[in-house]
Amino acid sequence: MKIDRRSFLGLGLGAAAGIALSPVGVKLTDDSSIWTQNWPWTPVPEDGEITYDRSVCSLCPGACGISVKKINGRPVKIEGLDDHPINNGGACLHGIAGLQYLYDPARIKTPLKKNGNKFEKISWDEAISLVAGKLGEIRESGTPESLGLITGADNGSMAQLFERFMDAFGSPNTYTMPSLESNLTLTAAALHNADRSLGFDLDHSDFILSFGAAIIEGWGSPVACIQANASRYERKAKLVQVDYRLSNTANAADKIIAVKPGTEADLALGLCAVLFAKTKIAKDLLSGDVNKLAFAAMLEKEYTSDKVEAITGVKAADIEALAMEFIKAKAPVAVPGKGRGDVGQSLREFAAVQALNALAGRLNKKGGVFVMWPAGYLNFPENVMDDTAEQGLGKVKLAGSVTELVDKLEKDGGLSALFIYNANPCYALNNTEKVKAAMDKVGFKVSFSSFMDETALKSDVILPASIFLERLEDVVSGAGLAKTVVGLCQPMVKPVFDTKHPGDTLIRLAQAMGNSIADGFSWDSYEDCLEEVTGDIWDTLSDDGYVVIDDKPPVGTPATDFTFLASAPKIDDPMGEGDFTLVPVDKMRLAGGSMTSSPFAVKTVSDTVLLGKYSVVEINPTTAGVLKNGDIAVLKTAMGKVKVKIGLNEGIMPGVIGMPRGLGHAFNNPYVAGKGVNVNDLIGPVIEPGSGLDAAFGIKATLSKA
Amino acid sequence: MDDALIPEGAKRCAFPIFMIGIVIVGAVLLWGVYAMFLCWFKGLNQTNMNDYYGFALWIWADLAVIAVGGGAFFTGLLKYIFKVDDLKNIINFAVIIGFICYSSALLILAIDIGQPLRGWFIFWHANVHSMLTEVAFCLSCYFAVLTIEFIPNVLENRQANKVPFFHHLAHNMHGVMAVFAATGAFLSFFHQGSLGGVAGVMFGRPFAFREGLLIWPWTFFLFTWSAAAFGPCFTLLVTKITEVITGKKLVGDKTVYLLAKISGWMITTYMIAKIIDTIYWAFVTAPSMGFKLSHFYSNNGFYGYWILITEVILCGVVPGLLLINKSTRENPAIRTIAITLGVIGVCLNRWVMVLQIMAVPVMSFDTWALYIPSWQEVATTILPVAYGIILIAVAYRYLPVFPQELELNESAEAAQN
Amino acid sequence: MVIDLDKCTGCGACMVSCMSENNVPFKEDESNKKDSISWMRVYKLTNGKSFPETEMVYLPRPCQHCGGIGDHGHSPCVSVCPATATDYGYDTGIVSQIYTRCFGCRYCMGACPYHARYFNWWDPKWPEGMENYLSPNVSPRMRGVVEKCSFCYHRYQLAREQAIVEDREIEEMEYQTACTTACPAGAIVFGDLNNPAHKVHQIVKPDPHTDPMNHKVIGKSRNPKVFRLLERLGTNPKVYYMSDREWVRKSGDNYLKGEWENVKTHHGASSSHG
Amino acid sequence: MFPFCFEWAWDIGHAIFFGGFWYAIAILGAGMTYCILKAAYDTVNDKGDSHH
Repeated sequence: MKIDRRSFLGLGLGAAAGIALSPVGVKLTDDSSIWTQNWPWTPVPEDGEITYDRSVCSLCPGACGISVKKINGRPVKIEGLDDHPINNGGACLHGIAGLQYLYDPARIKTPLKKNGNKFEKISWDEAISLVAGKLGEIRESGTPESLGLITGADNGSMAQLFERFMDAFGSPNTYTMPSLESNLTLTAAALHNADRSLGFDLDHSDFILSFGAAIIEGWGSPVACIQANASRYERKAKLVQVDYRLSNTANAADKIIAVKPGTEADLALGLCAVLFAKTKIAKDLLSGDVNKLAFAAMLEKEYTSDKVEAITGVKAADIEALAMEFIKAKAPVAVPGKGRGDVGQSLREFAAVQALNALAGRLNKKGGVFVMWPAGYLNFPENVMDDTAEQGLGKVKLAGSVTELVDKLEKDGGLSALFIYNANPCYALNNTEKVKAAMDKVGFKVSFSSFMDETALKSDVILPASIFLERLEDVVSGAGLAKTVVGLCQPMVKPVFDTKHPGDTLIRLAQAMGNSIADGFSWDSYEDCLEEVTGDIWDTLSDDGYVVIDDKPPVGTPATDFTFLASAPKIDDPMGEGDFTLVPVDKMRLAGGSMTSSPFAVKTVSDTVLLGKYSVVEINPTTAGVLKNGDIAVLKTAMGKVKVKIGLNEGIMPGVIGMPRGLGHAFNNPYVAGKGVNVNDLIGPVIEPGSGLDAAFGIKATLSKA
Repeated sequence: MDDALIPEGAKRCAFPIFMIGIVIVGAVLLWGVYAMFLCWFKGLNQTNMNDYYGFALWIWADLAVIAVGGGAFFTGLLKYIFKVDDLKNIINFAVIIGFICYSSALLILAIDIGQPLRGWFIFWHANVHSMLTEVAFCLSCYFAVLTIEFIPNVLENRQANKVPFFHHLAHNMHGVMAVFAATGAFLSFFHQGSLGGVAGVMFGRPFAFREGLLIWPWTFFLFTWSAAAFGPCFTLLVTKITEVITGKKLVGDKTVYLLAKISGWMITTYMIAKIIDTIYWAFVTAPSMGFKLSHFYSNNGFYGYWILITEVILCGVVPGLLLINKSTRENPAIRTIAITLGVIGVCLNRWVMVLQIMAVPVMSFDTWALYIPSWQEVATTILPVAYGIILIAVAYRYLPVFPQELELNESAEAAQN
Repeated sequence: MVIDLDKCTGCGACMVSCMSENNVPFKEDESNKKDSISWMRVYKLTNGKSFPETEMVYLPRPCQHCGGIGDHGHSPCVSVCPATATDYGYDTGIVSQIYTRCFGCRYCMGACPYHARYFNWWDPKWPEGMENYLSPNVSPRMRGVVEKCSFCYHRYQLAREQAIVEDREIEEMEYQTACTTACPAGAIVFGDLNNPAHKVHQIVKPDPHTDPMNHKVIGKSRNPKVFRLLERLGTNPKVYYMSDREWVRKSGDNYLKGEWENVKTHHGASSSHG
Repeated sequence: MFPFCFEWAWDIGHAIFFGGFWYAIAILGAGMTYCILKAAYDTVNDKGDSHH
């Protein structure tokens, strides 16, 4: 049959109509939409039984109790632990984001060995024997003191275990990174007693005079401090903030005392002078022995209100008024430590503020400052030391502080090997270039880091540590808390990667070294060690998750020795040239010091702090000159020059540039690193004689349109 | 070469020349298509839209083409319902333009939504309280109407018409066209209005919000009105452009004058309503929410009073009056200026009712948000234009779009011979 | 929900708690806040004075869960969603969002004056292994849909199931949002505004009557320190804010010259018949 | 869209909205059906171009 056009068309139309009417189209449309609702690349979290486990966060010195929500044993959420003596259910953003650290792109997945400028994977056995070998050589050469240790904190069993290793090895060269805790210990040692620390009873004070302390932005135990501040409203407690910019704390304060950067100590001494002149209690305290009289004389001579006004810019009248308000308050307390109170602090300032507390009779008083005994819950068995160790320990320490150590190393070396535990000096110390140069002078660097951070990148061998969520550890409070609580950090998951508990690593290392050192480390595991050394509190610790060692004011009033203050050298103007003073600004949402922020934390950072790849600097419009909001400008200091974005901010003192701290990381984590600049690169350390602290509160800088 | 397809007696340029034109425009079209696929496969991160600008260039283009496409329904309404017979000379073209505008609008919507494959949820899971739902329904239905109105014209192609079935189909459809036109008018009234409603009902956005009648904010009526008023302007404008390009007179002056006059009156009346609405909004509605008029036109780098004045006076009142007045209306140059201003005016109005709404800060501590479209957005927005040009070119070449073409050009040809 | 702006320290704990509770994704660069998904966004307001008179306040902004004009449940967003992908729960007053229903027209975002709604411009991506911390209680979203704060609705569901099993009402503390529990300053108080036994109700004292000065507004607080954002628009949010500072309360809404003085004196005017 | 979609409610809103919608669809459908059938009829008992 011949198909003519007509029937052909008919067929065509028929077919078309047929398909149109068939359910094919409908089915396809429906399926496609269902597909978009179940895209294979959109994860579908596995459901299961919900459980909550208790632990302690050791990201910062806060020592908060945390509750970890798990689904079928898989951690999915961290929250504050209710009724915990430190944070009572509260939590900070870094702790809550803790789970992100488990899977952080920068985590070190296996032991590594530097080969040329590349890292190569090695097994744990290789790693341990490699390190043991090197250390062995050092001991044979009879210079055990040339092994150094830089660690984050010096409390808790891990710190002591490292100490113990250094002792057994025979080196006095242990250094801790600057922290609020170490600064407070130093202050206590200078004014009262060695081996004490200071705790500030903010919860019960009715007049908190803060010398730039970022009480609600990460100072001390952050959550506890924020809660103390929040309770002020019910307690009708006053907060007066001495500051040069409107920090969140200054904003929360009832009153701001605008002071020139770096003159906080002088203001404190000025207040002391007023108290001495006007109050009996202060007069009585400053009578008697020589050092007190010397101090009193200094106050009368150099710290009259007018002189202090000239230095600090605070009106003489205001100074006197403030002093009287302070002394008249029921439970006043003065709090030292600009920002987080870790880097760029001077002992003079801490001591001056503590002197104010002493003159006001606030030592060991409720709502005042406690001169606290060490936690002392750890009882290690007698260490075993051979002659080499004895000799080594006999040698003098290379330097008084980690900053001095960097100086020393950079100039003429002195260490043949270095352990770095829970510290990131190549980022957290001022003038990081110098720190890196110093590191290069050390032959053999062993890092116990969990993340491939700036310092880990510099090391020769990495023995990766499991993070707090993967390990067991005692976490003892400190950081200016007026109570001593020991918490137990418990493993919430099996190590995600081939990492070990640094305690176990250290024990294995010691045993690999053999003879006397091995004898001092005869535990099978860190767990055994911890159980043994915590002794009688172990059971409570493991049952309740924490033990409150002390939360009452210590009895008696400790003596105060003003010798240091009477002769304390003044760190004058910041170093360098320029019409601005650059000061670092600590932000709650950006982790400081050796700790790195999580992706979530960085995400919360405002665009007035970080914009694209630029740090935004705070500057008062009146001194901005031609610079407009959002301009890109070149910021230059004696240490270097960087490009920044301008953030006009009414809330900062004219002539001061505030730059956020915690940015400008340089390692492989696209969510956290490569953003903004590290303010520590721009500030040169200024070592304070007598304390060895890096007292650089800032640096002179110039700002010009890019 | 393609003579067999060209309408009897009509003069058309040589096929190669025609193809060159098509290829050039086709290149632009492909560029747009490329951008379109980028958006579909990589997602809307290809655009510069953000959480402040959920509605941006595309939605403006959408509203604009629908507004200017309004010429189709209004001309249809006049021709088939009010029996204004002279309009038969332009109705086909009006329908084609409408068809282009509405198909473009639908395409743009398909690109604009984040989950195109779920787009049909708007019908399936319809929320009858949403103006957008009403838009979607009426829009698609009316597009069906336009297709129906377009089919006969297509079937009148010399070859197609040889097929008896098609011949009869075309014939019969002409017969009942009034019914379709009526339905079309009904649907258009609603979706044009709903597009206005989209903005008017946003009571969280004082710049957009308007009081109204029952569930319909004043913008509902203003949009329908303006579409009816400015749509014909666009029809006339495109006709003019086509005439210039083809170098032929295609629509008789009588028809043009008539449509221009109607448009003129519509525009003028619309502008009166618009001005009343603006004044009421500026001095009653907005202040009741705590906003001064100046809030909407200051403290930012772009939106000033100029935009309001341009829209209302320069591109509203002025063309309206020019088209009402006989002498200006019948002066080709002035008329062209007037219809051009009119088209600009309505597009500007849609721009304001989409983008300025997004730009104005509402929370006292919020800031103005300005945005610049990405090339992908621009390309996908130009895409319909290219597509339109091609469709018009093809339609003009192969279909008897302009009934008067032959008679109007006989004289010219006679002169040549 | 009521947020005490004087207690808020802007620490960001609420933001992160929300993100990790609700599987909110993150990108390499989140510094452009106009495309950075943050259900709980904390705004920073200042009084514009110069140091040391400058004052600022942090204003946490979750979804306001508007009841719409007259509190009839026609929230700005719900009433415009063409696909019923966002809905108003008349039992809870919570505005829900159905991700698998939303097809991404973004009309709701345009309608929301609080910018509480966020669009997934990108497909969410987690660094290798990080999917392991995602919670099954909230399904991760796909590219091309709108998401927003749900007042942790899944927590409500869990609490409700428990309550039903034990045949009782939900306790106040049983259902708390992730931001509330996280806030170290205790600045956020969450509960049932209509339940006189709940702390929110006691703080807010919502006026059950229509505001005589604005027929759109209902549930205005009778506590002179408490206000809502853009209350005059008649969105009737379920998030209230509290501050002792007048300039802070004033910045919660827009006022013409002289209006504020009038408003602040009339605040809670209708308390008489409350 | 259909009474069996769960959003459907037998309320005034749906009545008006979908009433109008289905009404329009009906007209268009009927109109086209008529034209096609009529055309088919005319084609069969060919009274082709009589009126041209």
